[in-house]
This record gives sequence, structure tokens and C-alpha cells, in this order.
Amino acid sequence: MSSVELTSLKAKHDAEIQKLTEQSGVDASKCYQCGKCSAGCPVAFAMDYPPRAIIRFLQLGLLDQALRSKTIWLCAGCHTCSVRCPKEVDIATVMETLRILAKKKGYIGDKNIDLFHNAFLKSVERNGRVYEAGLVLTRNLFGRQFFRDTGHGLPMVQKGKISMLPHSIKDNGEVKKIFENVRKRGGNV
Amino acid sequence: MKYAYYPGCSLSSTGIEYDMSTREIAKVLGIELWEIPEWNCCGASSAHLTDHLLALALPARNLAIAEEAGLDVAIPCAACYARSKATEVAVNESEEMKKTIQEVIERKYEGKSKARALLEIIGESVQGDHIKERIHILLTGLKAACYYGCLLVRPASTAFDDPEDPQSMDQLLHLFGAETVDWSYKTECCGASHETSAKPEIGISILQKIFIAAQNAGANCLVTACPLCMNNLDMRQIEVEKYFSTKYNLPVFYFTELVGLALGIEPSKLGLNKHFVDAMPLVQEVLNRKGGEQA
Amino acid sequence: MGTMEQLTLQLRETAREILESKKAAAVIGWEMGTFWYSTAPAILTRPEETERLVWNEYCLNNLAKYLLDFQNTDEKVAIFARGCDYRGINRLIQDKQIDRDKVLIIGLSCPGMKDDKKARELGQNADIPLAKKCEECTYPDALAYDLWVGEPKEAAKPAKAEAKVFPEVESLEQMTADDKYENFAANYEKCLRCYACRNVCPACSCRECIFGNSSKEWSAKANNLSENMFFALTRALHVAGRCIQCGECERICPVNIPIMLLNKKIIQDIDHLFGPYDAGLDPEDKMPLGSFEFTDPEEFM
Amino acid sequence: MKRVGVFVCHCGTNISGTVDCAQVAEAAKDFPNVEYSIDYKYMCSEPGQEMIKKAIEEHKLNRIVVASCSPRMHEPTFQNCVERAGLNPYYVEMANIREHCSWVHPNEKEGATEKAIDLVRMAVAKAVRNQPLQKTTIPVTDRALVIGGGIAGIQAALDLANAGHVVDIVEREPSIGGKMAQIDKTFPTLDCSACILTPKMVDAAAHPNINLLTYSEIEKVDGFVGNFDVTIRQKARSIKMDVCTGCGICMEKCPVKVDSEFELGLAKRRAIYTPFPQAIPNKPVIDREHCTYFLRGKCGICSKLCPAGAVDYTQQDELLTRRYGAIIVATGFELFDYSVYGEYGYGKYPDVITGLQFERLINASGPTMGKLQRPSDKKEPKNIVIINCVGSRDEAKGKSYCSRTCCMYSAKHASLIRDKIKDSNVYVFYMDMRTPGKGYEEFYDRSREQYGTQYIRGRVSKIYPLNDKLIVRGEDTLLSQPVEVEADLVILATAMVAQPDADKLAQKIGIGYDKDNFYTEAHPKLAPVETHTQGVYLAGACQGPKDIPDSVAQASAAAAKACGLLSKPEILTEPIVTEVDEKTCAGCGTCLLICPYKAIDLKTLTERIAGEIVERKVATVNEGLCQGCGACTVACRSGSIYLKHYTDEQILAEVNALCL
Amino acid sequence: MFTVQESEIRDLLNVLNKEYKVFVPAKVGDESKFVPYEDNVEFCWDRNVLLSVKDKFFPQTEPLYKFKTKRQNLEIEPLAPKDEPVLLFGVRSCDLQALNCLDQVFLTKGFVDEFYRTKREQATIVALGCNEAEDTCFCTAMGVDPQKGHGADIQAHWLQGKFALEALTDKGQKIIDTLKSYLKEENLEVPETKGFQLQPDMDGVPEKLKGMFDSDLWTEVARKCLNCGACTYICPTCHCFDMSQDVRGEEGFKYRCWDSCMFEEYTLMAGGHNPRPTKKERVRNRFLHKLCYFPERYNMLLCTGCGRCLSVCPVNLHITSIIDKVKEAN
Amino acid sequence: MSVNEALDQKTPTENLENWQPKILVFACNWCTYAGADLTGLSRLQYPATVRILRVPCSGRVNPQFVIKAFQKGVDAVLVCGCHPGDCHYTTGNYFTRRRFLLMRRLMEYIGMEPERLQASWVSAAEAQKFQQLITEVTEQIRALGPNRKLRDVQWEQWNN
Repeated sequence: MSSVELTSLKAKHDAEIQKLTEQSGVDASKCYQCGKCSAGCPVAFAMDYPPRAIIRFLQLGLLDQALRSKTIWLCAGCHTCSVRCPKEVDIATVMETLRILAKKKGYIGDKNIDLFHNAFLKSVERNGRVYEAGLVLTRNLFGRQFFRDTGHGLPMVQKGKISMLPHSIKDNGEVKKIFENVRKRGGNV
Repeated sequence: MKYAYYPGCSLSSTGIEYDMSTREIAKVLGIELWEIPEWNCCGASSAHLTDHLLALALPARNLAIAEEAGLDVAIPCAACYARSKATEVAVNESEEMKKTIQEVIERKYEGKSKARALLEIIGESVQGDHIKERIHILLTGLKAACYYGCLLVRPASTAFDDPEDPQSMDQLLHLFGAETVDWSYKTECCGASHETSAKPEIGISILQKIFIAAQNAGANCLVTACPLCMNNLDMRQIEVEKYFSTKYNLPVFYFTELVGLALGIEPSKLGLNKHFVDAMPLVQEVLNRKGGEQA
Repeated sequence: MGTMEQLTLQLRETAREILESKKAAAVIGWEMGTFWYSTAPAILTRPEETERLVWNEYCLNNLAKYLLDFQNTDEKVAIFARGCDYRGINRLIQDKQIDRDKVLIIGLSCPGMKDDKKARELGQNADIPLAKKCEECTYPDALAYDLWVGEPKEAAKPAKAEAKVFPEVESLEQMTADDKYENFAANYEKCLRCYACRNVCPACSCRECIFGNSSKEWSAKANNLSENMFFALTRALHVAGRCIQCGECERICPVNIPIMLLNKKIIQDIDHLFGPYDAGLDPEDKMPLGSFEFTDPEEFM
Repeated sequence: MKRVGVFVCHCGTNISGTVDCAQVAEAAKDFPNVEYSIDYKYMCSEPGQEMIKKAIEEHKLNRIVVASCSPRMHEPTFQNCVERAGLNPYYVEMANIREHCSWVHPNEKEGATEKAIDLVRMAVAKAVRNQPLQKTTIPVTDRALVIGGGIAGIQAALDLANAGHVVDIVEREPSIGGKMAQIDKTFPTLDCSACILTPKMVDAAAHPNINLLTYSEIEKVDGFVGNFDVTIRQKARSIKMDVCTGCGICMEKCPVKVDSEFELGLAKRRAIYTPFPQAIPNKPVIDREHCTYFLRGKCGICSKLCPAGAVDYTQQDELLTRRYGAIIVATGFELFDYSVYGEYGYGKYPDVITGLQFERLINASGPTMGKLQRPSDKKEPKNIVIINCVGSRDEAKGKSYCSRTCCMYSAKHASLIRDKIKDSNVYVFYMDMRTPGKGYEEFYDRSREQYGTQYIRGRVSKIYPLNDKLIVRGEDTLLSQPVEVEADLVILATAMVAQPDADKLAQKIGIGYDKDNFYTEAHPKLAPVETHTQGVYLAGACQGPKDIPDSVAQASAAAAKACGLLSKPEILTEPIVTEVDEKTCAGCGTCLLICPYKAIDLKTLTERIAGEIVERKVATVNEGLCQGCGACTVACRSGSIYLKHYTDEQILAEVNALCL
Repeated sequence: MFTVQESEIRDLLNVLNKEYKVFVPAKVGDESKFVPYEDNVEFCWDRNVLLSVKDKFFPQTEPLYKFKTKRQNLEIEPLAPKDEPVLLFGVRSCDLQALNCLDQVFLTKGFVDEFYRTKREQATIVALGCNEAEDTCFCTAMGVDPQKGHGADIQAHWLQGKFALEALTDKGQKIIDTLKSYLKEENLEVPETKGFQLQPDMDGVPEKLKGMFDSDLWTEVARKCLNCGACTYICPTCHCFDMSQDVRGEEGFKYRCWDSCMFEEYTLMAGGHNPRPTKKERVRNRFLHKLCYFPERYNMLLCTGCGRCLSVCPVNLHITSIIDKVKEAN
Repeated sequence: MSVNEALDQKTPTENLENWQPKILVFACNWCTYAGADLTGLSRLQYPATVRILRVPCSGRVNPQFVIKAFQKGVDAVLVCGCHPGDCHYTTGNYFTRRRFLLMRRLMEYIGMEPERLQASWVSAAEAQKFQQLITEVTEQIRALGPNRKLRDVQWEQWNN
């Protein structure tokens, strides 16, 4: 096991971690590593690092390790960790912020998840709303999982749950404008 | 009472029975729902993982339209509710954010219109004696495991109910004669974000625990207030059963469906026939009990 | 008939009712002054006098200070109060100069008053701008009251204070030390030491001001720049955490010293050093200089 | 007419080696009001002091300035000297021309001499304005009050009583003993708690100098050091204490059963009861909230059965006012109510218990006679989980501090369990083990090595029932993996918190308390048992979480402080206190906000203005409480409250003198 | 009449400045007052200045003598005002009348204040007529002619872009003679001052006031008074002062400085007794002094109608309205 | 006299070449005064530019004293007391801190150089800190030169 040289890492990532703290509004240094978050996390079993470890990375300046973890992509955003944290560290928000930053840096921990979110937002931008059938199709195509969920597809249509045509709204491009405005402000959409 | 109504994308497709039952019971309970004209997707559950501002701006447009009409917004979907609430809170907490969001959505939103969960609104509207007269059938025999999911009562600072042991749905169902079981999975995550994405194996084991816990607690059905949870618990139940070679046979209801049933609304109008795990036998059982147990 | 004229009638009626029913021994409001652009505080004790009351765009005086004249009376005093009067009243309550029980607050909503000096200059037909002190007003309405005159309003809870930033203070802060001093000195070289600023101020509530009391060794009576500056700075320190930003000191200064420049600086610093605070919102609030936090900023060497 | 004498000391060559003392003395002659000025080799020596006394006589001096060393060194010397010459000691002013001048400027002779002249000028300017101040004495009542009859209170009372002082212990429960009486064994020795506590309780009860006031509470505290007038409410016990023999028949026959507070709901007691068999006084009390007689006017069984006729339903609360010289506050702690933890089941799972409940369960005199069985089904638990830091170190639940005792008592519990049930497994979820005490680390070691306790580093996230087990889920943070334990019993090491009404008592006495309502000591290092109110001392956990050894140690320390005070018939008060100029005081009360000693109050002044009698409020200073810091004087805008010996006038005179 | 174009007035003042220290009315920021003439002053010809010339004769703070104690000795060194001829250019009639009032106080009835006298004697005054009254002006009601400065050496008028000068005293004539080369002789008509809005009727008021010491009127009008000293410090006739000293170590200066009868401490006696304990007594004293006591003693009103107090009083407690009320009172 | 003149005018006695700043130090009795004593006991040297004025607590120091000191001709004022948490009177220095945080900003705002009013916590043990503090402040004030701001020049005017 190689050892981690902490001093140089700290200097290297201090500014970035500081920025992260500002963006998420969460101060990782408050965490005293009790692990309550990880114990309560419904997805922890599938993660490469428990959420506690992600916070530890931030405390030590191991930013890359945090950004390249699968954990941040697996977080379901259920906020169980955040409501239980004895130090009131909003871990779920840290995960969100890390994922946004990872995406900016091009570290895509889980391509499928990323594809899904991209397709989802594209649909929103184009139609104003989500076109679920299309979304299922797009995702499966990109994810090369052609048959996934198709078992559910037919009954869905039969039950009138999925419309085969996209529905969009007549908002005079207001939603598109929102996306544009966010981009103008440096949003990574 | 009049509310702006924000059904959200799911309710016009996979969660259509939630929409149907909501509109039906609102009529009976005298709640006027004014669907936000040309509402847009709130961005859940992708926007907040992509861009913070976008995640706040998308719901803001819907809230802004409601604010113009001077109404609070009733939101059935827990995810939509959580995102909209986050926007409302952000706007009220920071003048700067208020300004930014208004500039992004190019509309005025002062944070006056509040995002409210449908469960809370329905819970309030049935307070008082008048509701007794409206009950057609008591839901006797239902042993419901109320499943609130993770987003409805979190984060704790803005939640309308307890994040660890919420009670509002239980109380609502008690009022209509159903039993609810005490179980500890009320606010566990169902893994929906993984289901709708690409990690089935993760979701399946999360779901399994929920089904077992409900069964152990003696429940004969699950009740939810979220179309994503519904989708997961209902549509994937068979999948989980197959995976673990077992049978749970737990019908899953929207709480609005059960309220509708008790108020005497035709099951098909509530969409009760649209479930994957056949709910009709249990519904029929309840309806057959009638007689002396009619309210 | 404009709204303010209508309200004037209501004001008079309310005042008359109060005096007739003896709910209060006196009513403090406004009456017309000598000129069309002037009003004066009116302290009325007889029902028939209430016809003198007015409510117009030149009711500039903050009335709170007049409550001090009733410290020794047992009866209640009624007072018309907008946001600034209300905050002034609270200041006096917080400084224990008057009991809340002894004041009957008649709440008003203030549309903002006009600049009387500009009015005098520009004439009756001109478009008169808002008084400077009203331009920045954040609490135009009384936040709590016993009676209300005007459109019915719900008693608004004291809003949460926000950290304030004053552009004129900020631009002064940008200057060089010598320019700052020159500017400051030029302002206070004019000071007549008439103490109008002190006497109108609802944050000044001493029985005997150290500037009127030569035995306390603080102040020399000589009018010179140094003593004037001592007066200015000391006054600013004495109203620190108490100034309700009513701007009366500056408005009535006969030689137009921008007194609020000092007060605003301190308000701004208090907000940013110790957390946002608006004096006079709630007499129960902790006073910034009557309290501390262990976590206060640490800038000392 | 002020006539100042200036005496410049050479301090051998300490001063004169750098400062030209003769020049200083010569320069001083021209200062206003200076009548006499001289330099001398050793001012503090006998001849030096004689010189001062003689000069006072000859030149009719009435203000003295000594320019020498630091006043912190010799101010009392010269104060005594002028007092002997018939002057008020506060007429002396010192100019520190040694520590602050000659010693720090040895290479700047000219500058140092100039500075010395300035310092003398400042001292002269101040001395001219010095007023005569009188030390006053306050009589001290030789009687102490101890509030709280737990181990800390008992210890403090015994120490005081043994030193010959009369002590009253006020305890709000029907018996003294406190929390320690509920505990089974004590760490790190594992000796029986009752065996060491009950003899002390008996000693206290039997001591001729100790007066027990159980079932009593503090109503009001007035006065100040040496003279606290305390009103005590003696709650109606419904039992004539002087008649009751403590036979206990009444308790056996009482038909009402309610949860026992002492047994923490694990057993029942009657409506007429003593909290526990070894209670002192061992005489019952009637719980009027539950007694059938008081609720419905019927029953009266106890009264009928009492052979001594001691039951008296008509008793009323009595108020007693006594004067005390000193007060020791030893009100102890309460346990954190863990039912705020939803993830631990909001207190709904019967087999999740607190550490103190566990003490009762395993106590030979407890509800199970010491047999460890779980509350739900009386089964013997095999897998037991202990969770540390429940409520402690948890900002989200409002307590950020460490409760200091839990690590140790959890280790104790683990050991006790393994002693009782050999084949049991004990898991302790901890965050950090804190064992700083004599023999503590060794005790923790034994619990692991000898008793096989499994320590898991991590905070438990959730407890939920599954069949008849409790699933305890936490992360083993050393493994970085979530872990689950199927437990039969879960023991929560709940935090120690202040008494729920601690703040109210503090306000009555006039002492400070922190954000967690623990009482604040006067100084965390140098005055750890004193409070800001002179004459009031702290003992035990009311000041912060503490274990038994620390509580006892602090109790003895508090007693020693109180002894020091009570052993003198009167105490001197420092005359450098603040005073109010009532003429100009507006009664705004700002000074009250500043005073850390609550020495300032508002009083009503009646005066005649223009023929009319009017009342107004003014500030007033309790000289017994004021310590003379002067922080209030700055807050007073009109300068109406001033600190004697350091008035604005005096300080400004020094400033002015410095600028000449 | 001798005239000079307005554009050439600076040449004229430059000449005068050689012989005198010349003061002119000028705008200084938002205020206006008499300042020493310099090339860059911004004149204030269109209205009277906010601060009158009072302080040129009776400064707000003025040292009187210097003292020194050494051991047991006390030395006193009297101070004399600077010996320098001063010319005040552009004093309005009301303010000249105010100087006439001050002359009474400081120079008559056996009391001669040397400091005042020296400065008064050294001063040459050029009066300036008023073409237009401000809304606060009421000098005519106080018997002042706004176009004729009583007691000035030269009367000036500002007419049609020119200044017209007319000597009233020999001293004035001498000055005009020295300036001849800049002046043109012509006759301009001096118009009547326009625009008076306030005309308080003083007829019989001083006499009536004699019987009104105990009138309820004072309670009534005093209520709104803030007891600030704005009116008195801005007033060209108010002349109360207090003595004080500045001591440093063994030396010091004795000085006097303006005081105001509106201040509570003004009448406060050493023992704490105050004969004017409330604002009623103080307000009453101010108006009785101006309109009753002073006329009684000097046979002239102590108000010249300059209107300054009207413009600065924060609460509109105006002398004109007091006069009206006195007239109305029974 | 115009403001600029006031700023420029020097007292005749002020000979800039030999000029030494005059620095007033308010020292609390329990920490800083004792610390300054220890500086002497330790024979640590610092410039003879300071005059220490003893007060019971830094909480006794009225910000108005500072203005008065500048009026009378002091070149810099230093307010010193116990470190937060160590106040002999427990809370006095917390009030000092609030008062002087505001006061320093106010003085800077009116054009006083920030070096001329400083505050510092010096404990009874910090002899070296006291020495360094005085040395540093003296250097700073020497660099700035004599203070004329807020100075009461009336005396000088009358003397001329």
C-alpha cells in the first residue's frame, strides 16, 4: 500500500476544497468521522468508499480521490445521512456538489448514470417536460442495454401509463431561456 | 381552498393513477386545484446533480406562475416537492439568490408562493367533524405499511413531518378506518434513482429489505405518496420476487387512491386497475365488507 | 380628496375619540407649520384641538422623543407612529425611559415624506423629491400598535434584520486617510454645537448629556474643530447600536452636516462584525454593545 | 487645598543607574499642587518610609506620589506608610519608574529620565484627584447552605460541618443520595456504590452541625456574600416527621401503584413511599398527584393503618427564611432524554434502555434483584450492544460537549454483563475512548482483554426491531464497512445534561450558566469552584459533566472555600467599587447588561421637581457584589456611574498630564 | 450713486483688500457665510447668508486672558484683539440692525466690552439692499428698511447686473473716493423689496407681553420645542455667553463662548437649583427677552426679522406665530 | 483656519529631527500591566516612547479616552488587556473587543491612520510580546510622524 503524501496534497487542493465548501455551504472539517452517515446509507453496500470516507478525503485534501470515486455517482440523494449527522454536515449536498464538479472535470464515474441525466435534461430543455418513453429508449440505446425495462414497456403502454408521443409545453421558449441563462452564468448544463 | 396544482411529469405518465385519484378526491373534499398553465419539469432528479442554479431555476418558473395567481402550490410527487421546496427556501434565505433566480427565469418570484406536499394538504383538509359524513366505506381490514420515502420529509429543517418516524399518512388512513403498521422503513430510500437509471442490482436489494420489513410488520399492502416510489415498489416487485425466488404479493397504493375509495369513488376512476401488483382483490375485499361497517 | 387627506380625517377622528374617551391624556401627531411645506409636531390634550392634526407629505418630524415629556404623568399618551416613530418609541422603551403600557401607539403606514428644503427651493408646483432620510427607509410602517389608521393591516412581525451596506459610506472608505480627515473636518468645522441633532434623536435619552455637564470633565464648551469632532465622534459612539436610522439629526442640522455618515458607518460595522441588527425593532433584542459573543471577530494583535 | 509630596526612589542603582532621579525630583517641584519633592536611595526602606511620614507632617502633605517600582510590588507598603502618618491610604499614587522605565530603557538615559518625569506628572495629576476611600466590613453569618443532597452536596456539607460550621442541606427529593444512590457499582474499582454512599448519608443525617431539609426547594435568594437571605420552600410531606417511626406499614397497604422514579420506570412504587429502602430520612412522603385521598377525597388507608398517627393530609407547604454566609450549589445533573432520536426508535423499543436503567437492572436491590433480564420478555440477553455518545457530542441534538463519564461507565457495564452472563457478547459502539483518570485506561484495557468486550469505532445510525431482536446498524469506521449486530438488549450511554430548571435556580441565586445550562465558574483555571457571585461556590455535575471522584474533590474544594469565608466574623470589602450619580442617572439599565456580577440594580427614587413628587428609576450598586472592573462606566453615556479611584476625571487628568 | 459692473466687482474688492481684511458673503458648500475675500470665492448676492456677521464682532469662542501658576505665584497676561482694519461688504439691513442691538449690549449703559469695541471700531461696513424677500423674511414688520442699512458706512444695491454704491458716512465717502477710477456715476432707481409673505403685527405686542408672564400660552407653545440652540446660535442678535477656561498643567486661557438660553444647563446653578426648570420657562424667556425685556431696556426690539430662526427651527416654533398668538390672546 | 492649515501646522516646539512619538498605553492591571512589569524584570528593552496608564480592566477603557488623548497631543493609543477568556473579571475584555472593533473602524473612517489606535491582548507572561509590540508600534508611528488629526490646536492659535 503506498503512502499518501499529505503536505503537498493539502497545498494543491486547498483552494479548490475551499471553493467546494463555499458552493455546497458545507464545511467538511466539522466532521469527526463517526460513520453514522455510512451506516445509515441505503446504497453504502454498493459504494467503493463509504460517504464518511469521501468527507475524510476532503478533510485531508485528497480531492481527486473523492471526485473519481463511484460513491458520488451512487448516492441516491435520500438525505438520510444529512438528517442523522450529529455535526449537521449536509453530506448529501456535498455529494451533489462533488458530482457537479466531477462532471466539469470530465470524471464520469458512471457513464450510464451520466447519460441518463444528460438525456433527461435534454428532454426537459427541448420539451419543457420529460418524455418518459423516449427517455427509456435513449438511455437503453446509449447504455447498450437494449432489452432492459422492455419487459415493462408493453404493459405500461397498455395501462395508459406511457404516451408514445412526446408532450411539450407552449411556453414560448421560457424553459430554453432558463437553460441558456444558466449557461451564461457558467452553468455546466 | 384553492391551490395551484403541479402534477409533474410522472403524473401524466407512469403515475397517472396518482393524478386521477388526486383530482377525484380533491373534488369531493372541496379543494380547488388550478393546474399551473404550461408548467415545466422541475428537473428532479437530474438537474441538482448537474447544476445547482438550474436545479433551483426550473421549479422557480412554476412557483412564479403560481405566485402571480396568488396561490400556494400543491405537489403530489415527493421528488418534485423536494426540489420546489428547495427553491422556495433558497429564495427566501438569500436576497442575492432571489435576484439571480429572477434573472435566470426572467420572471418575478419573491418566494411568497409556497411549495406544499399534497399529503400535508389532504391531511389538513380532513380535519374536523364534517369529514365523517363524507366517508362511504371504512377501510377496515387494510393493514397498511405507510411508506413515505426519503424526499417527502427531508431535509429536517423544512419538513412538515418527522424525518425518522412521520405520522401524517398513518393518521390520515386511521381516519378512514385502515390500520397501519409500526415499521421502521417509513423513510428508507427505495433506490428509485437507481431504478430509473442503470443499476438494477442495487435497487433490487434495497427493495427486498422494504418488502421483508413490511411483511414482518404484518402489513398487507404498502401505501405511498410518490410516483417514483410507486413505480419501484409496484412495477419492480415481481422482478424482486423473481430474483429472490419468493412471493410478497403486497399491493401498493397511493394514499389518494385509498382516500378516494373511502370517499366512495369508483375504483376505476381512481386508477386502481392500473397497478402491476394486482390491487383489485384487496380492494374488492374492502368493498365487500360494507354492511354494518359502512360509515 | 387624496388618500392622505382622507387619512387626516381619520387621524383627527381617532385622536378625538381617544381624548374624549380619556383613553389617553394627550395625543402626539403633526399640525401645519408656517409654510406650505412645513408641519410641526403637535401635542394635543383637548378634543377640539384635534382639528389641527394633519397627515401630509411633509410630516417629517419623528415624534418619539416627545414621549419623554410624559415621563412623570400617570396617564397614557397616544402617539401616531410610522416605522421610524415606532422604532424610536421602542428605543425609548428599551432604554427604560417610558413604559410600553403608558403608550398608545396608533400605527400608520408611511408613503415616504418629501424634502422640505427642496420644496422651499423649488416651489409649490414643482415635482418635489423624497426626503433623503425616507429614500432608504426599510420599515415604513409601525410593526406593532394598539390602533391602526388607514388600510387595515396585519400586525407584521419584526422583520429579520439584514446586513446593510451604504454606498456613501463605502465610497468614503475608499478615500485616502488624509482625504477622509479633510472631509470629516470640513463637515464638523461648521458645527454650531446647537445640539439640535442630539435633542431630536430618539436614541439620545440621557437625563443630562455629558455635553451639557461641564462637571463631568469630558467636554469643553469652546467651539473649535477639535471639540466639535469630539462631540461628533462621541455622539456617534453613544448612539452606536441605538440609532434607528430615522435621519432626523441630519435633516434638521441647521448647517447641513451629513451626520448620518457616521451613524451609518457604525450601523454597517455592527451588522458585519456582530451580525445584522436593526435598533428599535424589538425592545427585547440584545443591544450590540450591551452584549458580546465569545465568537466575535478577533482582529487584535 | 491639595498639597502633594513627590518621593523619587533610586532603588539602589536599579532606577538611578538609568534615570536621573534628582532631575525628576526637581522637575516635580514645578507641577501644580506639588509642595515637596525629594529623591532617596531606598524609599521602601524603614528610613525611606520615615522620610515620607516626616514630610507629611512638616509640609502638611495630603497627597503622596511615590516614583519607584511597580505598584503591584509596593503599593500596599506605601499605603500602610501614609496610613500610619494619618492619611487615607488611597491618597497614594505610584509612578512605576523601574519596571516600566529604568529596566526597559537602560541605553536611553535621557529618554528614560524624560519618561520618568512624565510618569510622575501623570501620577501627580491623578493623586490630586484621589478621594479618600474607606474599606468597609461586612459581617459574615456562620452558616452555610448546600443546595442538593447528592454525593457532592453531602461531601461538602460533611467537610463544612467537621470544620465546625452549621450547614443546611436542601434536597428537593424526599431523600438525600442523588444519582449515586441509583448506581450499582463504581469505576474503576467496581466497588458497590451503596456501600460507600450510604454511610456518608447516615453521617450527614447524624451530624450535629448538619440540618437536612429534604423535599424542599429554593424559593428566593437575597443579599450578598456573608449575608444571603434564602427562602426555602418545604413541600408538604403529609407526614409528621417527628411522629413517624419509618415502620413502612403505610407503604405496604397503599392501593395506588405508579412508576417508580428511582427505578426509572422499571418498577412500581406506592402513592405513599420512600424512594428507596435506604432513604434518608427513611420516612415516607405522600405523592399528592397520585394519592386517591387527594384525588377523590376517599381512601385514607395509610392514615388508618399508621400506628403512630403520623399521616397528616392537611399539611401545607412551609416557607422558611434563613441567613447564610455562604452557599454551595451542588444540584447535579439529569440524563439526556434520548427519545429525540427517531433512528433509535424514539424510546419506543422496550429493550433499548439507558445506562442508568441498566444500573437498576443489575443492582441487587433493583427491580430484578440483580438478575439481568431484558424488560420486554424477561429473557436473559445474550447479545448486548452499548452505544456511547447518545446525546453527547451531537450538535444536531443540541449538545456539543463530551459527557466525560460514559466511556468509563460503558466499560463498567460491559464488564458487569460479562460477569453476570458468561456466554454473552457485548459490543460497544464508541467514537473515541476517553479514559484520562487514575486507573481508567487500565480499567478499559481489562474490559477488552479480560472481559472480551468488542469495541467498534462508529456511531450507530439506526436501531430497528426484527422479530424479537433489535438490529443495530453502524459503520465500523476502522474497517470502512457498515456492520450490523442482532442484539437482545441495547444500552444507551446517554449524555449528562444540566437539571431542567438549572437556569431558573441560577437566576434566583444570581450566578451564571453556559449555553447548556451548566453553571459557570468564576475562572476556568484559577477559580474553578467559585462563581461570579462572591460567597457562592459550585460542587459536582451542576458545573459540568463529572464522575464521582471529581465531584467529591470539587465538593471538598468548595467546602474549603466556604470555610475560609465562614471562619471570619467579618470580611473587608475593597472600596474601589462603582457608584452612581443619581442626579444624572437616567435609569436606562445599560450598565446592568454589562456587569458580570449582577451588582447593579435599578431602584426607584422619589424626588420633588417643581413642587411635584415624582418617581424615577436609577441604577444602584451593591458594594458587596461589585468587584471594581469598571466595564459598566464605559457603557454609561452620561457618565453617571463611575468607578472610584479610576474616575473619568482621574484618567483624563493623567492623559492630559502626559501631553504637557 | 456710483456704479460698477458686477463683472468688475472683484477688481474693486482687490483694491480694498490691500487696506482692509475684506469679508464678503459667499456660498461654502450648502451653507453661506461671510468669508475673507479671495479670488475664488463664490459670492452669495441673491439672498442673505445663513450665518450672520455677528461672529466677526462677537466670536463663538474668544480668549480673554492667559494665566500661569508657578509654585505659589499666579501671573495673568491680558490678551487684546488683533489690530486690523476689517471691511464687511454686503451686510443686509436686518443684520446691521442686529449689530445696533449688540452695540447697545456691549457698549452702552456703562458697560464697554473692549473686545467688542475694538473690533467694532476697526470695521467698515458696506450694506447691501434687498431686492427680494425670502419667504421667511419679515424685517419690515420689525421696523427695518431692507434697502437702507442703518449704521453702515456705504449703502450698496445690486441692480441690473451692477453694484450701486452710496456713501452714508465720511468713512464711506473716503472709500468711494479711493475707488473712483473703477466707478461710474449714474442714477439708478432703488426698487421696493418684493415678496414679503409674513407680516406679523408688532403693534402693542411688547406692552401686552408685560402682562403675559403667567399666560397659559407658554405651556402651549413650548410643548413642541426640542430645547436645542439652533435658533439662538443662528440669531444675529442673541448674545449670551459663558466663561470657561482651558488649563494645561500650570498654564491656561480664560475664554468666553456663546451660550444658549434654550439649554437646560444655562440657568443651572451650582447648588443644583434651576430657576427655569422646564422648556416652558426657557421658551418664554427667549421670546420675552426678544420682544419685551430688551425693548424695555434699550427701546428696540431684539428681533430684526431676518427669518433665520424660521428656517432652522426643526419644529416650526416660529417667532412670527408667537407674535400672532400673543396678538390673539385675551 | 482652514482644515488643511490645521493639518499642516506644527507646534514651534516640534523639532522633527529629534522627534519621538508619544504613545499612550492603557493596560489592565491583571494581565498587561503585569506583563509590562515582567518585561522590566526580564530586562527586555523597548523604546522610551510609551507611557503606561493603569486601569483595572481593559473594559474600563472608554473609547472617548482615545479621542481625548489625540486631542491633547498623543501620537498613538494602544489598548491592552487579558486575552479573551482570561479576563480577571471574566467578561470585561469581550466588551473591550466589541467597543474597539467599532472604534478602530470609526477612527480609520474619519481619516486616522489605523496604526495610531491599536489594541492587543498581552498576558502577564508575555513579556516578549509586550516588548515586540511596543517596538513595532513605535516604528510604525515614527514612520507616520507626529499626529495632527483631532488635535486641539486652539491653544497653539491663541498662543500666537
